[in-house]
Parts: sequence; C-alpha cells; structure tokens
Amino acid sequence: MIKISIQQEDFDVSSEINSMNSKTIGAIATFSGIVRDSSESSSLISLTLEHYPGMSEAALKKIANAAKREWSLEAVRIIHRVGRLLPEDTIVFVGCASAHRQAAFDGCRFIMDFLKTDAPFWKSEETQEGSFWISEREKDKKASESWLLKNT
Amino acid sequence: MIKISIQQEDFDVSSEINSMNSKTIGAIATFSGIVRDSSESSSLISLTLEHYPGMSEAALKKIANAAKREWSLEAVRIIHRVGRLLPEDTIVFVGCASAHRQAAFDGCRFIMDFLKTDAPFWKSEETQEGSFWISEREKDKKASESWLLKNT
Amino acid sequence: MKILYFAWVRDNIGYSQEELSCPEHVRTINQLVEYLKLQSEGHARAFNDMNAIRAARNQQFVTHDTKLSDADEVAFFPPVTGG
Amino acid sequence: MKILYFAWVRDNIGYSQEELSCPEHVRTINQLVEYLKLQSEGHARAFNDMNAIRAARNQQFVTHDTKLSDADEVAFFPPVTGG
Repeated sequence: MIKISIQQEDFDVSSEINSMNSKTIGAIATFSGIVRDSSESSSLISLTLEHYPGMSEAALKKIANAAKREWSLEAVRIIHRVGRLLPEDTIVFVGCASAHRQAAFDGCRFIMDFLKTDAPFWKSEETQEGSFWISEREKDKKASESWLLKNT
Repeated sequence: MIKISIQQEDFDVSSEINSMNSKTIGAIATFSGIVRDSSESSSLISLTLEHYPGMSEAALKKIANAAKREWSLEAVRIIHRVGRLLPEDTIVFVGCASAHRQAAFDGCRFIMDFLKTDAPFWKSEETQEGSFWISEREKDKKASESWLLKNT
Repeated sequence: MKILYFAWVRDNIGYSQEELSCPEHVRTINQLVEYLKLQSEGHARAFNDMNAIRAARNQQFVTHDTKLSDADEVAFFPPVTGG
Repeated sequence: MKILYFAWVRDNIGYSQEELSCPEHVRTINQLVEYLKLQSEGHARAFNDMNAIRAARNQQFVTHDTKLSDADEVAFFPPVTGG
C-alpha cells in the first residue's frame, strides 16, 4: 500500500501510523521534517513551499515505489505540505512499514534522500530582511548519490 | 531532553512527537515496534513482556544518553511497554529530534539496535500450542556489534 | 508548446506559464532557452546561468540537450529544495 | 545476598527472588551458580546451560567471573529479547 498526499493542511501522525498498521507488520519507521526558526542568514518568519502539480505526485510515487520494491515494504506513506508554513510546522512526513526494522529504517531514509533531490518542490524563506529562495544543498545531492553507488 | 517510560498503557504518538518539537528542530525520526500475528512457529494469540524494574530504566537511559551525545540530539523519547499485548499493539516507541535528518535517523537506529541487546526485557509468546519464551536473535547481536566496530 | 516556470525562474519572467509556437529551428531544450531569452529582459535574466536551471519535459526531469516536439509540456525551475 | 530470577530462569526455579547467606567460599557469579544448583531440581535445571544465562550485579550486566559481596543484588536471566 502506497499513499501520497500533497496538501496545505496539517495532519495527525498517530492516524497516519495507525493506517499503516496490520497484523504482519513488526516495524514502522517515520520521519517528520519541521520548519526551524533560523534561515540561512537570519531568523525566519515563515517558509513557503511551491510545487509542480502533477509532476510532484508522480515523482513521490516513483520514489515510494522504488523503496517498496527494494525493501519489500508493506506500506509507504508520504505527505508533503505546500503553501505558507510557520516555525514548528511539519513540512514533510514519511512512514515505512515492514516486517523488520532495518527495512523500515532504510526505506524511510532512502525516500527522504531522494525526495530532497528528485521531487519538484521549492522553499522560499520570509525573514526580517526580505524573502529568499533557498538554494540547493550539496549535502543532499551527495546523500541521494550515495544510494546509487550502493546499488551498482 | 531525554524521557524514558516503561508502562503497560498505550500512548499517543502524535503527542509524543509534539513534545519533542521546538523551533530549533528540523527533523524527528521515530520507530514503532509492533506485535505481529505470527510467532516463530505458529500464529500468535498474545505477547507478554517482562522486565527487570530499575535496571530496565537505567539501561534505556544509558542508551539514550550515548545516542544524544554521539549525534547532538535535542530530544530523545523512549517508551517500552510491558505486560500482555495483542497483535498490532505497539511494543516500543523511539523518537529522536535533531537539527538535521541524518542525526535523527542514526540516533533512532542506534537506540533500537542497543535496546534489543542491552535492555533487560523478555518476550513470551502465547500460541495455540502453548506459551514460549522468545530466544535471542543472532541478527540483533550483530546489529549492535556493528556500531561498536564503527566507533573503534 | 506549453511552457511552465517555477520559483525564481517564474519571479524573473513575471508569470508562471505561456503557450508558444516555436520556429522550426527550435528542437532541443537548449535551443528553446536561446529562443526564450530573446522574448524579454526577464527571460534573459532567468536563463542567465544555465547551470542553475533544471528542466522537465512532460513532467520528467530531462537534460538540456533533450529533443522537443510542439505537443510537449516543458518546465524550467531551479534545483529542487523540498522536504 | 538478594537474588532475582527472570523469564524462563524464574519459571524453572518457581519463584522470582530469594535472600541467601552464602558460605565463605562463594565469591564469584560462577561459584554462586554452583551453590544454587544444589538448592533444588529447579535451580539445577535453570542453570544447566550457562551459555544461555546472563547475570547482573547491582543492575549492571556482568561476566560470570565477577566477584560478589553479601550486600549485592544479583540477577539471573536469559539473553534479553525486548524491543
């Protein structure tokens, strides 16, 4: 079971985890990405997320499918929020359910690494000094490239 | 902030995640261990968890402290349930909050690996054929030993 | 051809999409960009540094030498920063 | 000396704790086990395979050659299987 949502509204993590549960699952790993109050330069007022509708859903689905196949995951849940968010708001949620814990952890990490480089979302930061588009992080590129190396 | 609970009662994952949140946190990784309906031999009716009161809290605290130090985690939450549990019940919850995602993932995985080998909890399975104590998993020993190798 | 712009590419151009009938010689992403740069100062600014530009054709990431047809949906945007 | 038993070690022995005054020659975990095995058939069964037994002294895991004193809390149990 793969479920992908791109939405403005907040959501309840407990319900998402419950929806992944079943009698054959032994492990659920999750990741929540949170808005921090500091930007690259100064303190942050808000974060706005833009996406490419259609392509963003397809990209997340492709990443989820790859993870599900690689680790025989029983359920994958991805929620990516868009629009204007405030510090402490959740930006993204990834959940992976599996019979065993290593598969759940690996799947979750793989999805986050590729989501950072392969899904068409863009962040702009509103600070006291104005609004700025966030630039690509070299670290994120390396994180997703490291998975490719392992699989060749 | 480190918080450890050993309890019979269920709990709400959303509240636990919210309690770890703060304006300096960018990432929360969690793990939930769930009772599966199949035992080593046949289908499972219930799972009973026993622990060594006093030593179990101390062992979990030691593991949480080691993880917090190694990855500069901002918050660590461990809940281990005891008593009689049914399929789909949560056995254990681990949450790690950090500025960055790799630290949160690593911390969470480290805690689970050591919890499996260094915390005095024991599981017995109730099946149609009777009740049996679960035996140690070689895989779990190797998982926690692999961390030691990295740090030497 | 339908062309979409996102993030600071759109901010520079001033709008988020346009329909264009390209001249015959525009057959790749790179050739499309050269053609678009002539449309306005905003287009020229947006495509000033092509190392900072990513492209998609029919909602799939593509390299800048990818061939195009008039029925394609093409999108230009900075490297992604979601998650 | 306070002695605690958990999981199938306790099931074999039939109770979860006892207070013992050990003879002078019992100074290590291994010596304590040899002494306990004489107490009952249950004790003998519980400690039949010492490779399957873990021990704690004052709530810390210890090896079987660890020295003991009369004020110690000692616990015997199988390898842990929590989480």
